[in-house]
Amino acid sequence: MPMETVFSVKPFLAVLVSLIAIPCIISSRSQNIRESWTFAAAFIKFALVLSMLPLVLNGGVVEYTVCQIFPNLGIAFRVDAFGMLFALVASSLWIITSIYSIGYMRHLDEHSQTRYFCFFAVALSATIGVAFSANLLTMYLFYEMLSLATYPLVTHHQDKEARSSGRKYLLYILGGSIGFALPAMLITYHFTGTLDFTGHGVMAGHVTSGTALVLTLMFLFGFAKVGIMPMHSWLPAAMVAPTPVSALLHAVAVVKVGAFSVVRVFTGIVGIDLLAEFNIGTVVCVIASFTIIVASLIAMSQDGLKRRLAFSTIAQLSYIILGVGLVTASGMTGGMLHIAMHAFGKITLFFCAGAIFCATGIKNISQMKGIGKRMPITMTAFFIGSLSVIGLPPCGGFISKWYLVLGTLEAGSIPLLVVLLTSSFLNAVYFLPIVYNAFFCSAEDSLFEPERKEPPLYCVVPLVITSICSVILFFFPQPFLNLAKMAATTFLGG
Amino acid sequence: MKILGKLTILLCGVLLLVFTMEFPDWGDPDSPASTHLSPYFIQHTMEDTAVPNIVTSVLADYRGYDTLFETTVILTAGLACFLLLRIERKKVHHRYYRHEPTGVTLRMEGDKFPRNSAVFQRMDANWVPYDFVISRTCRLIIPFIQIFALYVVAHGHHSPGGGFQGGVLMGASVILFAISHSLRAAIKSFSEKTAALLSVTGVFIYAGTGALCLIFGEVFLNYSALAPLFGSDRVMARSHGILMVEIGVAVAVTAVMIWIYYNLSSAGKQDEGL
Amino acid sequence: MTRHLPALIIVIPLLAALFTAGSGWINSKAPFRIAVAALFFSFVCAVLMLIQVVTTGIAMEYRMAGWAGPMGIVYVIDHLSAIVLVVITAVSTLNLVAQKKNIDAEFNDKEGAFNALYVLFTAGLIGMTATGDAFNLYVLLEIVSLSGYALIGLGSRRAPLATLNYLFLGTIGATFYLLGVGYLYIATGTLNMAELATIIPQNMESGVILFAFIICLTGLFVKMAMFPVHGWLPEAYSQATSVSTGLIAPLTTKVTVYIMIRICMTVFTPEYTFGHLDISGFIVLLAIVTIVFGSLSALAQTNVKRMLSYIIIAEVGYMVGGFFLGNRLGISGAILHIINDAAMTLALFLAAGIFIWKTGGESRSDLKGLFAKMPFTMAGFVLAGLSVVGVPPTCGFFSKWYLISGGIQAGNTLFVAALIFSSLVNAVLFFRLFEIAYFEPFADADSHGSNHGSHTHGGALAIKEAPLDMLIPFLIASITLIVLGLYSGTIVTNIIQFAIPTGVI
Amino acid sequence: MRDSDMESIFALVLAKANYVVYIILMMVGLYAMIVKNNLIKKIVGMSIFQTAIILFYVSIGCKRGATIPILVHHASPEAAAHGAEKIAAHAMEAVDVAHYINPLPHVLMLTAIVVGVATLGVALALAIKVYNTYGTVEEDEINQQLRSG
Repeated sequence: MPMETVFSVKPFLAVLVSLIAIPCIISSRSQNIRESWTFAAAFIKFALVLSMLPLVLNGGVVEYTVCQIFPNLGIAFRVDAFGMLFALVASSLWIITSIYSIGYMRHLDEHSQTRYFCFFAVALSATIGVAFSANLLTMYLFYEMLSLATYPLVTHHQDKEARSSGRKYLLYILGGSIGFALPAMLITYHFTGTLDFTGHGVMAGHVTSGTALVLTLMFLFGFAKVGIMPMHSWLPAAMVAPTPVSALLHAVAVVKVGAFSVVRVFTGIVGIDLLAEFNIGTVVCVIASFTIIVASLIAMSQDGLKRRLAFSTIAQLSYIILGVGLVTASGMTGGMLHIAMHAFGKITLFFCAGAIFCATGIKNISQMKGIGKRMPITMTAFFIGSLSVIGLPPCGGFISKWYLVLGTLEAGSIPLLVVLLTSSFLNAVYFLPIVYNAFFCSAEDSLFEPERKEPPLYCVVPLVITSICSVILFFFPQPFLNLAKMAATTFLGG
Repeated sequence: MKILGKLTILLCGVLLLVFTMEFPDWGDPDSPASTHLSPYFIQHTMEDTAVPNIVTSVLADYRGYDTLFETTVILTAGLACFLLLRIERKKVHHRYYRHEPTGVTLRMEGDKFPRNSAVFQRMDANWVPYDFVISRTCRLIIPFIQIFALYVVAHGHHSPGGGFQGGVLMGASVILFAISHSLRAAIKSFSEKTAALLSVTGVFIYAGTGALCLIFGEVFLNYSALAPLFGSDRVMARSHGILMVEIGVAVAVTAVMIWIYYNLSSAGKQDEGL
Repeated sequence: MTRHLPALIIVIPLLAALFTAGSGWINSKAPFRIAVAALFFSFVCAVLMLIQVVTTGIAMEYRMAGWAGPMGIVYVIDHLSAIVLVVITAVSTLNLVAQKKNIDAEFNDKEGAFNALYVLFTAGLIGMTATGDAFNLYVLLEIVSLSGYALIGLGSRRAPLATLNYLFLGTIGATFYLLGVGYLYIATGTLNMAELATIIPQNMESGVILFAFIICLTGLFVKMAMFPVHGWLPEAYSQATSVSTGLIAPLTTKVTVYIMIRICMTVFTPEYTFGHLDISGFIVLLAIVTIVFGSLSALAQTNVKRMLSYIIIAEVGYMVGGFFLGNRLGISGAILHIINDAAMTLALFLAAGIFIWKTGGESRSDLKGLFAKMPFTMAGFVLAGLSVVGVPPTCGFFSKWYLISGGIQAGNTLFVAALIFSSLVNAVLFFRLFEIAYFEPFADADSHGSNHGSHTHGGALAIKEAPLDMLIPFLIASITLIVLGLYSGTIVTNIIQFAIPTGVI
Repeated sequence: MRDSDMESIFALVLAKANYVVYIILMMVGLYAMIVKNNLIKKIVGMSIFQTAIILFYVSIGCKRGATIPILVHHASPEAAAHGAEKIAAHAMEAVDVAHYINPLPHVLMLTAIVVGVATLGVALALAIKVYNTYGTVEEDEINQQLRSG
């Protein structure tokens, strides 16, 4: 299909729409008006992203340059298959999370909700900005904007614990990005003269194998949001945030931005053939698999439900990195597809965690015996979500795992296959007991009133929608699958 | 810390000494400084500005812009001392008087105070005995100092002198009066307000002539533009321009010297000086 | 009319200063208005000159008193001086307008003298930037220093002593510069910068010119508070009133760096500074020490203004180090950083002024709960903080980008490491402040009980924003940080690019 | 050989006497400013330091056998009456440059003296303020008071 590029301001509008909504959110008098503004912004953003989908699906690219700052480098947007995949996931889930956060915030009567919704909107526009960025500079700009916009969200409760976890959050993310990502970006710009995400990478021929490896690792650890092992401990600490924040940001937006930027850099800057030639890919795979195994093991030992989900997110993210590191077509497709599949699965789990906390105030898994009887809908959604994350057939997660396994076979590396399978098994080990306790164990201590007490409607509806989505994605994965396949072919120099 | 200071000074001194070896000898006529720019001034000053004293012509005309900002430096110093030291004088409710014949000193409270008479004489807190000889001789000398100061200003064209030197002499005469008599007497005759306003007008005269040249269409500070004003040819206009500027400088320097003395000697209270 | 712009930009403020000083004795309303009008006029002149220089591409030359070249004093407005002039006039006008309330509070009866000194300070800076004569630069340097001493001297109880130390070091610096000009005069016989630039390359070997370079540079390093001789800056800036620091902090060190660039590039041509002399390696090392020292000692401060002063010292290290890398990227980074750093420092000190005006205290702990109390001011302060840290889209990031890529191109990894280290330390510094302002409740007498953390229900603390006439200029200053950032590309391509002589690779 | 060395060094020093003197003066001034801890002594050191530079500049300007830079014109009484054209005519005779020392350093030093006076004034003003607040001008006593808070 011809690679025709369309120049339109849509990507820039998609980024700006939630920023424009902020003054209205601040100035709205009543809560309902404020919520309606958030919804309007969410719908417009989703519509804008959808409007570009058909063009991208048949191979087109939408470009828009805001301003030229350095020679042949400026703030510019370029919507291609991979960017569209991630933007679609982020904007669609924002609508659902807005519903959820209204229910959650009002139910718990959280303070300064206006500030919450404003920074939520800024975070989303930064996420879409990263998805649509055409070069590493724009992506770095929106990456930093995202880390700063999420800081007030993570530390929403403004108490001692929030303060220390906020400090850790910034230490890893801001420290990583200024300490590693910024110099790496500048060194690349020095060697190659351009930072645009071309299909096959800019580093080829400009850089020796040693510097390429060092730069790749600096990027991998620089974008600390991807949570690779040494730079991961901000994620469990960030669980102190209210659950909608953990749901959208730490299951979908923030961590996926990290994964997205690392994949973007690997494919767009370092280039797949360079990854293969200097076998940097294998080094990346080793690091990723180490993270997968260790994170899954730690997740098993965690009693707090949200902390366990956090460690499982760290493990799942490394799947994406593993997928790219395999440098094979289906491995790449699997990795990129996993962004979408894991998003829907994990957000359901976080919604359920939030719902349980809303309804009963329980945070730890040990207290969740027999909760299934009292909150059947939430726990069934939890079951479906965990199936998707584990990667079992009726849910979407299975497809991305399937491609990942195919990728390892294509790459012919058996140890990575073993890693994938053991980690899936480990996922099952730390998810299924929760489901088992919830449904089949009886609630022995009578402190729970036996009568059915579902969380507020606003919380239940979103988690039902997302669990249904993850099942639908199993049967009709088309939009995301095609996007992932197209992206993989372009990146592999197709 | 002190040894470090001494060390740096020693090092600095030795370094400077080593480098003097490459300097031209003292006073040799063909050193770059004497062969490059100065010959032009020496040869052309008569035909350009009709002022025999080359220093005054270079000072006020060739590098007149420098001197404008030099006078502004003086004004800045005056303003700085005023800003730093001047304290609003609180209403003082007591005065000291000295009964002449008996030598008894009195401290009088309240608001009404006797007029200064032959018997009772007003005095400062740290009273300096009134010395007839000094005050009379100073009263005699001051007018001559002032006349000589005016001469120095006026004759800047033909003999060493000019605005700064004349201004300082004039200022010194008033300061002499303040020291010999008392600061209050000096302030009564030459108040702080006049000193402040005069220093501003002095610099204004200088900058004004410069701006006038602008208005007459020439470049800033190009006095030959004032030829129609003085009714003379362009070269003589420059000479008159220099004189106007020198007067401005003299006024400014006089006023600022006095202003700074008032503030420094009385630490801003302007009541009892040295 | 535009022919006389270079003269008007400095004569009008000078005349205005005279009227201000005079009218101070008559009524106390006039001085402030005359001062603001004069500064705004010179800002307009500066912008017009910048436009003219950029469009025509040739430098504007203005012969004072009608004498050409070496005989008289010549004012040269080229790309570099035009943009710096715009920065100077913009910063001084904005600061004066923003600090109206502070001026009334602190200088109520001496407003005439204060405003006059304020305008003279700016006029001195304008003259220093535009002058083409080495000795004239010394005279203007003295005007700037003297009015600076007066503005700083009137601060807190310890201000006179701090200013006296500043005066001693400032005089040593200025006199060293004068000595350097004297050495140049001995070796070449002229004082005009353009002519010096033709004579110096002919006799590069002479020791006199080498020593003139060293002495001039030491003098300027003392004036811009480089590492070994920086002692005066934190003391002087933290004791002065917020009006004076709002004016002096963003401008003096930056204009002194500009003069260093002017002297190293136009007087001692780049072939001499970078080619003949191998001194730039040592100076970059000195800059690295300044950066590391500035950042680390800023960490140890509890007083906000002292912390900002140490950050200024670190920023001076950025500029000097960037310039002496010797390559085109480093020099354009240094020049861009002059502009950005002036804007950043102005925003920071305006914010500090507002905090002191509202909370009365200068230490970090006085920032408690300000996010709830003054959201807009804190938003501006966060923007300025991020710009110092170097986060896009603020301008600090882009000048750091040039400096770091210049360092990489010159292969000076130590300089790059110092810049990264300093950015991280700045991040810690500013987020420590944001934490205090965000987490701790507003410790105010009338707030009902100390609701420490957990669920402070509802916006109990009514928003008490800064007075509007302080807030608007401050917000303008912080928004310019982003605008400067986004337009740094255009600034570099059509202004800074021409400011660097073609000889530099 | 030893005394010829001495002669050459002595001759060298004599030829460059003015630079040696100004350096000594400058070092004295610098020493006083840095090492002395009485503020007034530091101020006096500062003015010595500035006067040294003035001496240096003025010594650059002088030429052997030249007089002060004021053009000596044998203004006969009737010549003064003619005014302008006489001046123009007079300029025609060539002015011998070697007769006059070069005026530029003198002009510059007039400015430097004025700057020195201004700085001195401001320094004294500050010293008075320091004395009024701390009651002493000895720097170590002031530091003691500051430390004791």
